[in-house]
Amino acid sequence: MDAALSTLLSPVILFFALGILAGFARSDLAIPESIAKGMSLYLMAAIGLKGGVQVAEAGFTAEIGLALLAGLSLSALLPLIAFPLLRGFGRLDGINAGAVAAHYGSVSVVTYVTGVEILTAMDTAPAGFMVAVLALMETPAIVVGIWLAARGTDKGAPGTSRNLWHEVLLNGSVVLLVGAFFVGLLSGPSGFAPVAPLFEDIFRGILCLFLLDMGLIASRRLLEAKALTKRLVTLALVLPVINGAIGAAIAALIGLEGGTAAALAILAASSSYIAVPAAMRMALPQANAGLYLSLSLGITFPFNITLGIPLYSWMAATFAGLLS
Amino acid sequence: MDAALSTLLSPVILFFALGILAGFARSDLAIPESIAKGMSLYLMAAIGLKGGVQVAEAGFTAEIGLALLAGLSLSALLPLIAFPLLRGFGRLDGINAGAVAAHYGSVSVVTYVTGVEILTAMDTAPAGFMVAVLALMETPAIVVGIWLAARGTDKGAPGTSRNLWHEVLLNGSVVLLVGAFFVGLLSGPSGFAPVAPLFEDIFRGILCLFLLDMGLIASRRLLEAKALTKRLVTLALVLPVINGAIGAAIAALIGLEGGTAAALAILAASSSYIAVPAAMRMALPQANAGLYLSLSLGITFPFNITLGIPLYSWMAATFAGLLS
Amino acid sequence: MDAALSTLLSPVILFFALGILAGFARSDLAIPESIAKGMSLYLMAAIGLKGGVQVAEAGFTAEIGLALLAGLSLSALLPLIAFPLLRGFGRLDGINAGAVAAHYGSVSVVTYVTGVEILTAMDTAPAGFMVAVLALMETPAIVVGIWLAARGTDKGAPGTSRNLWHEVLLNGSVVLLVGAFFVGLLSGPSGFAPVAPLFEDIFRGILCLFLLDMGLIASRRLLEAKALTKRLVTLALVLPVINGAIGAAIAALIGLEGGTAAALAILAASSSYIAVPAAMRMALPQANAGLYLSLSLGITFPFNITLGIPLYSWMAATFAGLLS
Amino acid sequence: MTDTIHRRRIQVLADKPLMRELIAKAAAVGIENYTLFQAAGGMGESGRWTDDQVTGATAKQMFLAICDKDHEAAFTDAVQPILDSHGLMLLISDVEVVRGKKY
Amino acid sequence: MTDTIHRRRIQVLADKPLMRELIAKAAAVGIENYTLFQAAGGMGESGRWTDDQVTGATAKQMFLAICDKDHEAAFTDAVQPILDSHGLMLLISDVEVVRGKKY
Amino acid sequence: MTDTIHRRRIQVLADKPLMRELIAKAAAVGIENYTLFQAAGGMGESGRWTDDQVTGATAKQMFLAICDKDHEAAFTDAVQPILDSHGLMLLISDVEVVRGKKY
Ligand SMILES: Nc1ncnc2c1ncn2[C@@H]1O[C@H](COP(=O)(O)O)[C@@H](O)[C@H]1O
Ligand SMILES: Nc1ncnc2c1ncn2[C@@H]1O[C@H](COP(=O)(O)O)[C@@H](O)[C@H]1O
Ligand SMILES: Nc1ncnc2c1ncn2[C@@H]1O[C@H](COP(=O)(O)O)[C@@H](O)[C@H]1O
Ligand code: NA
Ligand code: NA
Ligand code: NA
Repeated sequence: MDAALSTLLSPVILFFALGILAGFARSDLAIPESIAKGMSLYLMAAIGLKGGVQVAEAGFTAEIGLALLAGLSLSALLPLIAFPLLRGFGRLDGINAGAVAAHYGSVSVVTYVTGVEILTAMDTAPAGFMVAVLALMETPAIVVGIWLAARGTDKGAPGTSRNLWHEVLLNGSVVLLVGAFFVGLLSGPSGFAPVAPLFEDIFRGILCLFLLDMGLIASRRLLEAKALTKRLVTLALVLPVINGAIGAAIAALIGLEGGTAAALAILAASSSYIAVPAAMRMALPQANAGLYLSLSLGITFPFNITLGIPLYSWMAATFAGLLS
Repeated sequence: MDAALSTLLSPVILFFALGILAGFARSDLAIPESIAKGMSLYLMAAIGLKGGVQVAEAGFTAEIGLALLAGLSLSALLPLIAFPLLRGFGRLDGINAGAVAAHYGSVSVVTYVTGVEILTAMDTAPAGFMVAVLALMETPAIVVGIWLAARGTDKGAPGTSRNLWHEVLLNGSVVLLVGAFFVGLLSGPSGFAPVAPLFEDIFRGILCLFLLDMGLIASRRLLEAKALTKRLVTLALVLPVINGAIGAAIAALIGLEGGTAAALAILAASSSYIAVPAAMRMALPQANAGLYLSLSLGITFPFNITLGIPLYSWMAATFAGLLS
Repeated sequence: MDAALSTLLSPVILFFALGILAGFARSDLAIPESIAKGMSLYLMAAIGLKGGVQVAEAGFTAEIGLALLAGLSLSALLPLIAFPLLRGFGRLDGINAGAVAAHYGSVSVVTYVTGVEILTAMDTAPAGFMVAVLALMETPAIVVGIWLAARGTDKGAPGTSRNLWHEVLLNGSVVLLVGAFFVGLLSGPSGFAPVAPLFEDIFRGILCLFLLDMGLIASRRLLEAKALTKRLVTLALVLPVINGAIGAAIAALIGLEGGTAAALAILAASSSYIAVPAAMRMALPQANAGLYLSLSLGITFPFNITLGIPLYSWMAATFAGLLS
Repeated sequence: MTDTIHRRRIQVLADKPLMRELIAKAAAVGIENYTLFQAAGGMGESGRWTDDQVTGATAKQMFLAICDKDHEAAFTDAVQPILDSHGLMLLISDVEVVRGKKY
Repeated sequence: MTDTIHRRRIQVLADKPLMRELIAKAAAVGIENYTLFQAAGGMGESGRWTDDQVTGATAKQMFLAICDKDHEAAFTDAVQPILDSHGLMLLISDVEVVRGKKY
Repeated sequence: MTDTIHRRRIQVLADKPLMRELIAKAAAVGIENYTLFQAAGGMGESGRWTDDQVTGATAKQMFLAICDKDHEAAFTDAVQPILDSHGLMLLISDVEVVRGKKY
């Protein structure tokens, strides 16, 4: 597989590997937090915008509705699979299992973006509307995760104040993704052209630098992780594969094609590192933040970026083949 | 008016609207302060540089001298109109009226930049020397505003220490604008070419992200404004129109053409959000910072960005027509 | 010399001059620290990456080995020349002389980058492998400087803990330079193409803004310098010339050509402002940080950027001529 | 000489996402005014942390409020039950201010 | 055991543009040395605020100076008249240091 | 009413590159937990400084640790010899906490 090798040797992946290595070697290399946050916002604005422009070009289809519905269902249902595994096999208490489950139901913007890069390099770019699916998948898992955690405690739903719902629904990353999507939808290709040098041309370069930082963050998380057991590490590798397979199967069932199907599988397999951790800290303060960040960012994220994306793409292609 | 609609649907304006909406919805979307400051500096360096390059190409003319003189006079005189309105109709005391008047005499870099974008899209790009006019208009209004505030208090001129004058004249934004203008003037088009990818190509994209942040800031200012009365809100909408009309009239009188005349009207109508607030905090600490920021940033700025710029451009064209 | 004038009037140098002027005029112009740090990291990633790509294209040669050896030796030996001059003529104590000597043995990334810009503009771009030489020259001088300082004190090697060596060898700037170099080497020209808009196209523009900041920092350092004597200022101007001459001589001896020889001279002449100050603060806390930063950043750096680079390039060309 | 009045300095170190709840708890016992400071990193029983703006989950801030003894007691009672579950650090000390009416 | 000496800890929260004036006022009564800390946000009688680098008008910093009782009294007298007009918060407390000559 | 326990608040202002050594010195006398705050600028006998991320040499941080009197005494003894050579500022004061076992 020549394409796979050239993917692994692309600067995007190599910069991620550099970050991982530097972190494990305990180098003091660090990107200022505000710069990292700025890059994270830039990536969301750019993919939202480009997704909207693509939908403006391609028009609305029934496929979009199906994909949105599939995304919504996946985000709400995947935590229901993760939760019993985390409680039973993973031996977590209800609150921690709920918090972790929410991460695996929700999605990772950068995993998606890296997936799109790789799929595009293989000439199977996913449809633009998948950005809307991404945005839609961010929050349902949060709601389900909190509900799962609450079931286990006597005190009833913890922290389910109005503030919290507001926070979850109007989370900055969701607002930016959806907002930029509508900006792209309204301004269309001719409106996008003058801003393309920022949002299109330098996009891959920024992704390199952001993945460098994510590599540093992921490896440092692992070095400082205290609560990780072998069972939990296993789950952090198995859960994304299960979720990716389910995503690929549903994509095949609703008839998504090529890169678009792969994108749904990647979204299902990805686990959140932006919207969910902050929401869990707020809603379930008793949960161990070091635990869910280590699992989601320290283990699942690197796995997905390197091995996961090709695997889920292959699954999506295979399942589609089985059905046709 | 097709051009007007396409302007309102350009990403620049749509991102601003997104910021306004997200702010009013109390989303936690926020761009790190240091990134916002960095974008603000970038925009000033870029327009200074491009203005200088354009003057290097077009050469010096009598028109430049006239425009500079007009800008200087507008900045010094507009506060004298705003002050009695703020005291009488607006019922502010002398110190607050002086502080607010200074904002309306001075100028807003981003209003100007957005105006240039819109004028350029309509094929009436203003002359490059207007950047020098912009830089010149930043400070006279500060001096006049402080003088107006001092007249009203027994204690004599408050805070008119040497430090303050130094601070006002060597204000970072003025130094950067003027400095970048001279860099452009000295290096000319051939010197500019290698740096054009940063200062020209991605300029519009950065403006989008900066306006997203300005929308967030403006709406949050309004939500937290305490001291706003109906009378003051009215003035924050009427003063820019008066100032814009005066700017358009003077532009017609001294014979500025097309986009250049519109740019002078836009500068006159715009109100400061960088140089003046910090200077007022220092020179008139007793003045209510929440008040002048809410009026200038919360009301006048959004009005100018959306409705004001087309209005002042129309005024400039009409007045020019009357005189010819 | 038309080329020299056009160099001095290039935006890169003019923005540096603007920073110097604004700093001396005590303007409050300031670039947020995190943005400056971000630009510094960007510059290192970009030159590392491009250097690696160039070596991937040109292949390994014996010249590379010789250049690496020359760089290593220069970094280790130049402090041995600087130290006695700083102690004798400069009248510094052993600890301060060792700390300053380390700066002059090590290298400045931005001096190198500015040199490459100027050499490239004169059609004598240095070979890509010089980035590896740059990276290699960062640390040996640190080790030698600490050893020199330790010889002078009774207490034996101060702070030579394992932590320190780790810190010095895995210093963020070295890791980023070397890492990005390998990313470029592995991904090659075809991998570089998609990220070129970020790492190549806007590079010169970012360099302008970074040099604006360096100008501000350098002039403010000088204004606040307390410990500078005439003798030390003299050394800060003479040491880079001595080091540059030695670098140029060695380049000629090992047969480096044109821009590549000039680059070795520039590296030898340049003095560190990133890796070394932080390492010295850690290893020799008793040394006066204000002193070495004022000399390296306040005097030598501006001298090198403006007059030094042309001088060292001329030396390299002359010495090469003598030998052929 | 200017007279100073004795007051209490309350400081609470908390994760940024929990700050809103803390501010609400303070307001509920009558402490409306406060100031926040960013912390840069630290180490506790739950491990080492550094500022982290990307996930936003482990960044910490220090809440500072100046108030009288009664408000302090009410506040301490109100946050005491969540100190452990929320991973807070509560510090109380004496402080003098000038304008007693304000604090 | 190392001996410690009693000194006074002066803290003033002020808008960044006013810091220069405050530093000058401190120097005028002999307090030359100080340290500044960035505040991240807060709430007072004049409303809620957050750090704001673009306008630069409402960002606040905390000024910290360690000094003896006499300097403290002189400083308090010097800033007392502008506390209200400038929106400052002045806090004074006890602190122990090691090298008394330095502070 | 919630009972509070008296503890000591140790604060040390130090250059960022020296923080690792300071943290190690604290851990060596049994003070494992701490919090760091970024300082923004200041003035001392060695001159004026502002935060500086590019060279990283002159940025300062404030180290904060809450501990009992014995640990405080051990820490003071441990850092006292390097206060001058490393340009540190050491501040000690009283503080009350709620969960005495933790601090
Ligand atoms: N004794 C202490 N002194 C200073 N800071 C502390 C101390 N104990 C805990 N902290 C801070 O409080 C945070 C939470 O503490 P913990 O709940 O013990 O993990 C830590 O990460 C530290 O930043
Ligand atoms: N009681 C308090 N405790 C802590 N900070 C306060 C208090 N009162 C005022 N502040 C701070 O001082 C600033 C100015 O206060 P004010 O002049 O009342 O608006 C506020 O925005 C807060 O950041
Ligand atoms: N009396 C003081 N009050 C507050 N901060 C101080 C004081 N003395 C020194 N500092 C801080 O400690 C740093 C180092 O002090 P020095 O070693 O005297 O240069 C200074 O730059 C200040 O930030
Ligand atoms: Na998922
Ligand atoms: Na105006
Ligand atoms: Na050197």
